[in-house]
Amino acid sequence: MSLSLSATVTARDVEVALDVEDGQTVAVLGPNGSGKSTLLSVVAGILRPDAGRATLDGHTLFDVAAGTWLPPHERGTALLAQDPLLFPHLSVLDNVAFGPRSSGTGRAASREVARAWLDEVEAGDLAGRRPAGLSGGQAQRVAIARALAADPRLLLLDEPMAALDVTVVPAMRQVLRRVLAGRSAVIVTHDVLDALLLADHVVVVEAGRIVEQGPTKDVLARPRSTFGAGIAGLNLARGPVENSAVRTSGGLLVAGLHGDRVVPEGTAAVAVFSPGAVSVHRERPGGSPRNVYPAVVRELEPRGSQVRIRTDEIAADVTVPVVAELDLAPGTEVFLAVKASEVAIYEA
Amino acid sequence: MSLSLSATVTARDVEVALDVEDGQTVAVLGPNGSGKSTLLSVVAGILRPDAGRATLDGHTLFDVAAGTWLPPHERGTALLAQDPLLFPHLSVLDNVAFGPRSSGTGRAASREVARAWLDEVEAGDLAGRRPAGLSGGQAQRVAIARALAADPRLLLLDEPMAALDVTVVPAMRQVLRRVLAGRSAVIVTHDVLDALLLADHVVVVEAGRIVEQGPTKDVLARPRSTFGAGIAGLNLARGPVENSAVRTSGGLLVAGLHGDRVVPEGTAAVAVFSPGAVSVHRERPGGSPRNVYPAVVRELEPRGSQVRIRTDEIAADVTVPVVAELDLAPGTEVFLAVKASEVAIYEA
Amino acid sequence: GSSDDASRGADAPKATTITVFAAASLKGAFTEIGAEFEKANPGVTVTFNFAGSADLVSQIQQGAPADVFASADTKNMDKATGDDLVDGTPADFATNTLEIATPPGNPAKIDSLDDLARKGVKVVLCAPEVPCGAAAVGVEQASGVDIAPVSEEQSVTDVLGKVISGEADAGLVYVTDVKAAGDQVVGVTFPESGDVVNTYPIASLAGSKSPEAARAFAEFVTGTKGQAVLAAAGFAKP
Amino acid sequence: MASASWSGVPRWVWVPAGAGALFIVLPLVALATRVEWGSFWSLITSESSRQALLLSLRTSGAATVLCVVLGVPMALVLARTSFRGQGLLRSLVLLPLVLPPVVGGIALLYTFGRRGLLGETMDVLGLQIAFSTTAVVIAQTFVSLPFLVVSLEGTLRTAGQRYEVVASTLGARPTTVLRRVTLPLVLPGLAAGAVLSFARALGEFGATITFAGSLEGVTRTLPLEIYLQRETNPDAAVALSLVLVVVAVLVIGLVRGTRGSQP
Amino acid sequence: MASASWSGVPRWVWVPAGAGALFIVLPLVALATRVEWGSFWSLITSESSRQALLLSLRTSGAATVLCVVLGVPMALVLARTSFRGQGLLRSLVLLPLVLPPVVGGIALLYTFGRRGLLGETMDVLGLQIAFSTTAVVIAQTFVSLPFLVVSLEGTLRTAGQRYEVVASTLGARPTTVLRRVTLPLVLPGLAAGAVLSFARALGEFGATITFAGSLEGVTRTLPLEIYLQRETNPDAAVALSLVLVVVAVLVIGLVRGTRGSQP
Ligand SMILES: Nc1ncnc2c1ncn2[C@@H]1O[C@H](COP(=O)(O)OP(=O)(O)OP(=O)(O)O)[C@@H](O)[C@H]1O
Ligand SMILES: Nc1ncnc2c1ncn2[C@@H]1O[C@H](COP(=O)(O)OP(=O)(O)OP(=O)(O)O)[C@@H](O)[C@H]1O
Ligand code: MOO
Ligand SMILES: [Mg+2]
Ligand SMILES: [Mg+2]
Repeated sequence: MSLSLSATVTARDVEVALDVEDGQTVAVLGPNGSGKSTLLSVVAGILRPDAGRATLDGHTLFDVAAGTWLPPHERGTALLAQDPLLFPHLSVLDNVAFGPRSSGTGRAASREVARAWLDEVEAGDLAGRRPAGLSGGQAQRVAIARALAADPRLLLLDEPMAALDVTVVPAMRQVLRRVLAGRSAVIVTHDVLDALLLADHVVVVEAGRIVEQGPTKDVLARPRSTFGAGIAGLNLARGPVENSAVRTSGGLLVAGLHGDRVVPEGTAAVAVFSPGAVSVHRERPGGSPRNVYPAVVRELEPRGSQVRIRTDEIAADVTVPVVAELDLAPGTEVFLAVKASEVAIYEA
Repeated sequence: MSLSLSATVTARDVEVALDVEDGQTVAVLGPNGSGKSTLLSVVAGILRPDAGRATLDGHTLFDVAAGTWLPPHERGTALLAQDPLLFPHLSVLDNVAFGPRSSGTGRAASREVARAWLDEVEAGDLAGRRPAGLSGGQAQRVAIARALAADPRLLLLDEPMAALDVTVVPAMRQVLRRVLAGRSAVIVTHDVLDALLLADHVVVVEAGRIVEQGPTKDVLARPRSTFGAGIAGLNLARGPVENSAVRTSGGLLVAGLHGDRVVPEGTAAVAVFSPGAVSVHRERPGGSPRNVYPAVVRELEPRGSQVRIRTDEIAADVTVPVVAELDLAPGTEVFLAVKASEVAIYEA
Repeated sequence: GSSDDASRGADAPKATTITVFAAASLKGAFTEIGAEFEKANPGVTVTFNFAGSADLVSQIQQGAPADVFASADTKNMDKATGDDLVDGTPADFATNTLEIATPPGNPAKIDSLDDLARKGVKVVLCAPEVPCGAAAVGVEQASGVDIAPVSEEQSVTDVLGKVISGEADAGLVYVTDVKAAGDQVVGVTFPESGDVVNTYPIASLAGSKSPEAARAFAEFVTGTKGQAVLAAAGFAKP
Repeated sequence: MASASWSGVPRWVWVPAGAGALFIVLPLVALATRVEWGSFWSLITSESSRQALLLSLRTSGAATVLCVVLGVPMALVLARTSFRGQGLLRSLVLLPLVLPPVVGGIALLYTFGRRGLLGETMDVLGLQIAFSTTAVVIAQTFVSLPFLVVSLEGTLRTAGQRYEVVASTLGARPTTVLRRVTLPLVLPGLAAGAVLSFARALGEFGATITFAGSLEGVTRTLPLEIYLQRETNPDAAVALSLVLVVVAVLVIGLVRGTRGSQP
Repeated sequence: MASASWSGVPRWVWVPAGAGALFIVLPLVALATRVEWGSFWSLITSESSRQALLLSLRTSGAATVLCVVLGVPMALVLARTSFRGQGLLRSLVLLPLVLPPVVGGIALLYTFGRRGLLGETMDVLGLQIAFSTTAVVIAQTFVSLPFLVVSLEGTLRTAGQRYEVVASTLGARPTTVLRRVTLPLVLPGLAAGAVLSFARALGEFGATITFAGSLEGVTRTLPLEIYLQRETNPDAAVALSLVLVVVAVLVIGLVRGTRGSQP
């Protein structure tokens, strides 16, 4: 079931075109307010775009020029958002049976279907419970089952794990990985790991426009835009090649390994390396690293067990004890070192 | 102005004792629901404990046994929470002047004080604005100024930066670093970096009880409890010393560097190392690392640019492209390697 | 109610229900007359709508299903005849005069109409716009006593309510109201009351679905049985 | 952050609050003291009292049903759509709440009466509404409808549309959404509104006497009976008033109970 | 996730909603059609009409002030504290909302009347309330107070105590918190409640006539004047009714306007 969409929502400055092939899961990444939810709302039929058209599996969902507009319940697109929004007055089983019943299936048959989907998301034992008694993770599982039980031609997931406790996210990701396999779906996420584990394709939206798209591994491993690199959490230096290294506009010379194809001197290239590969020192380090840069700490940003040290051009991730030991604070002067073997250089 | 507190809140299963010395900032760390906010509420006088007493600077705040109970407005403890809660009907200046005015200072003098504090938090230019027009970061700055303008003997901060956009947190942390210097304060935080940069002492609360406390650097650099290590984001292996290495109950032998004092054979010790120092391989690595362990990936957990790979005993942090390249997913069999030079061993 | 009529009509051709719109002051007497009339005319049921006469006229004008109209004054009956709502000519069936009502024990020691003009006596009257108020104005004019009421109530019921509760020291109501209120009030008669006599006319109505029964009721009221009940309630003959 | 141990209400506030409570409660106590308890039972079970009470319960019940039938769609339209003039319409719909009932009764007479706006049309159709039990129901519905609309509109707005959106993307057509999601979700609010409407209908007097008249067993509801009894049998009036008070307290308590069970 | 383009209201809902709206609006239209526009101005400016209107405005204003003075503390106590019997008290406070006003008037008579519960005490103090303008204000306050208490209690609960807690930790004593934080925060709700109370007081009829009587310039408010004029001058009654309707619409529009400006 393939989706083809082009839509403009003027009031929100969103203008996107997107194709989802049959059985493909597309991850939509992008910063807050970039238009990800807007995109899903347009496809689901709860927001009317100002221009554009969409077809799902050959059926027209809407065509603004032609004045066609299918209401949400006739689209075959189930939408699952951050909040599971289980109907509080129905049991878990009846929540899941809601889709089949709405499409005219009888009570008993609908419950049959519901039970099967609950088992599929490993929530079969919750069937008789009331939504109020479920944990966040349980509720979201049931919501997934409910969306799937409606037998949608296209599944739309808007940050389905954003509201969950970190401890239940991995298990939920497993469930999604299983149910999304071979299914047409669009998943909006802030989380690069979701893209990595769940999606075949990645679309990056920024300020209402699609700025990068392609197969997941390509976009994340070899980002070509600064933004793509940001999503993958990588440092990216851009500039012409000079002595096999990349000379940035800031004047730094970044040495690294060229891939299969050596980038010729003078050609525009990008040097990509992980902040984790950057070590931080109070005095200029001796020894092997060829890339050593003096810098001033601008910001410290906690990232789980790590602290990201931001300087004007390069970010470094160090552990908390290191911050304490080096007594790092904004304004501290430091030296950053990266082994050339940790830097990948390829044509921009 | 020193605080001495002991309090029991039976209904929430919280039982804590805490001392804050004059001019000292104490960070309270702990998981959700461990009782951190409860502790602050008791000190501020908005929650009545079932037992205990507290004195601030020699004045009794409450003494359950003696039946003493000062209402919040007579305690001299200003409370600042996650939500800035600026009074929406007052201008920024009048918000900040609220404390002085409430204590009987005249209108003009109060505004004078307010203006000074707004300047102190670098928000002097916001004086005439309405709270509704402020960004989250601006509002929280004003809230800090308002709390300080009330001239509290003790400042209570309950996750003051939890609701802020990550981009404004560093600047806010700078402001707090400045205003908390030399001031008696208790700051609740989920964020180890706050503890590191703002607090002299750290108190770790778990399930309503204080499980570890001490000078910040000690607790974070050399955690003695598994929980302390967790907060600092470190791997911790515990067991007797065997051939200079630590033998865990799981059977692993973890080699590492001993500190100033070599821990004798057979003595209980802990081996501490960062997940960032653990490398992940699909095949057994050759070469230097002495510590190589076969393991099965249990969970992947995104941490900013990193992904934390959890196995049964050891966690490793790797970058996103590495996850993609190694095609890691729960269930994948891997080898984990840690250089002995990255492991610190000391007595438990 | 109409389905009842239908079913009753099916098995007993004579069964009818008539609705009598009667001035509120007639409530006691007419309830009793209604019962007597039903006894005398098996198969006929009488129901009543008691309210102020002016309300009743406007309700009849708006198509209320009334068979008989008994007004507390001729003015309101004239409105009904003027609109051709009446079947035939109205017949006067009773008169009523005013009496002073005081709370039990007569705390303000009211003996005569003059006492009502005394300073400090709280008197309530009906407003001149309603029949009992018009009568009160007539009495004042005839006697030359100038009463300054503390309230000009909207109906006799409201006047009586203030007197019964002891709120007012005295009120001017109809003789029949004093009687109906029993020991809740003490009546004080005064000679000047004879100067203003309120006449009660009754008529069957043009819109009646049971004109014969309606006429029969009107005649019953003017007949001996009806007059006896009215007299017992304090009404005088026209 | 609210906690049981901090109410924050200055102590002096209890004084005017107590005065206010007394101001409302004392009259009810005064009413109760006037009841002739010896004859209470016989007074409230006399034929006319019984008829009036039964009529009141029947008509109030019917009015409540009518309020639900008309009011639920009105609340939906007010809460869920927007159109020009919606604000004015909302003001108009609230009007019976503050209009003197007698004026409401006059207006109804001018609409449904024989000479009213719709009177002739209805006459032709053989419908005679004024002065029938139907008229009582209409008068009661007129004054009670705003209670239901206002309280339900609030509940609908508070509940929001999120569940409805989800239901529609699961394939439910609007009517199914209304029946299986919207209405069950706002049921407590709807029940509260219906009960308030019922209570208001039970107490309705002015519009009824003006529009429907006062025919025993047909249009003479309990408040009209009380008004009528006041003259000849004040004891009965007081006793019946007390019955009304008790019914109203029970009914309001029911609303509060329903609301209280919702967080 | 609500969006302008999805209302989710089934189309057929507009039919009963429209019927409901017509049901309320038509009587008002009918009323307007009966107005003798030629003499409208002279009718509503006659001496007795003017006196009645002025008296109504004055007494309703006073009643509103009284409602605020008593109702704000009551709402605070109901919203911010909890004690045994609070539920019952809340039901009782709501009672005048659904009580037939005539019964309310009787109850007031039994309380403040000369022979009432408090009557003798007040007689001794030289207070004579019956038949005075004060009695009108009391009757109006009695029926209007619940409107203010209910709407303000809701606003207070919605607003929550978070700002109050903050203010108290900044050193503000409870009275300061009330004056500088609580009241300013709930001002729109308070205004709405006050305006509703005013409107209800303006329309009050039954309790006034029963408790205060009806004397031009002293106790005969506009609704009483309308009722009286009906007997002799129906045109004037209709014209005055329309004036009341217009005032009520304006007043309700005002509430909605105030509420609308709050998100
Ligand atoms: N209901 C709405 N009405 C008007 N504008 C809106 C509405 N919802 C979102 N917007 C605006 O539309 C733009 C796109 O918002 P959208 O919610 O699609 O972003 P998003 O990518 O989903 O963000 P997030 O990651 O925060 O969920 C933003 O500028 C936002 O402010
Ligand atoms: N208002 C309340 N009433 C009853 N129990 C409460 C209340 N607030 C918190 N608790 C309970 O008290 C315990 C401690 O909660 P507290 O809010 O102090 O934790 P916390 O450490 O501040 O958590 P968090 O990091 O989520 O803010 C928890 O079990 C919680 O469920
Ligand atoms: O017709 Mo009446 O009974 O004087 O109002
Ligand atoms: Mg979004
Ligand atoms: Mg907390």
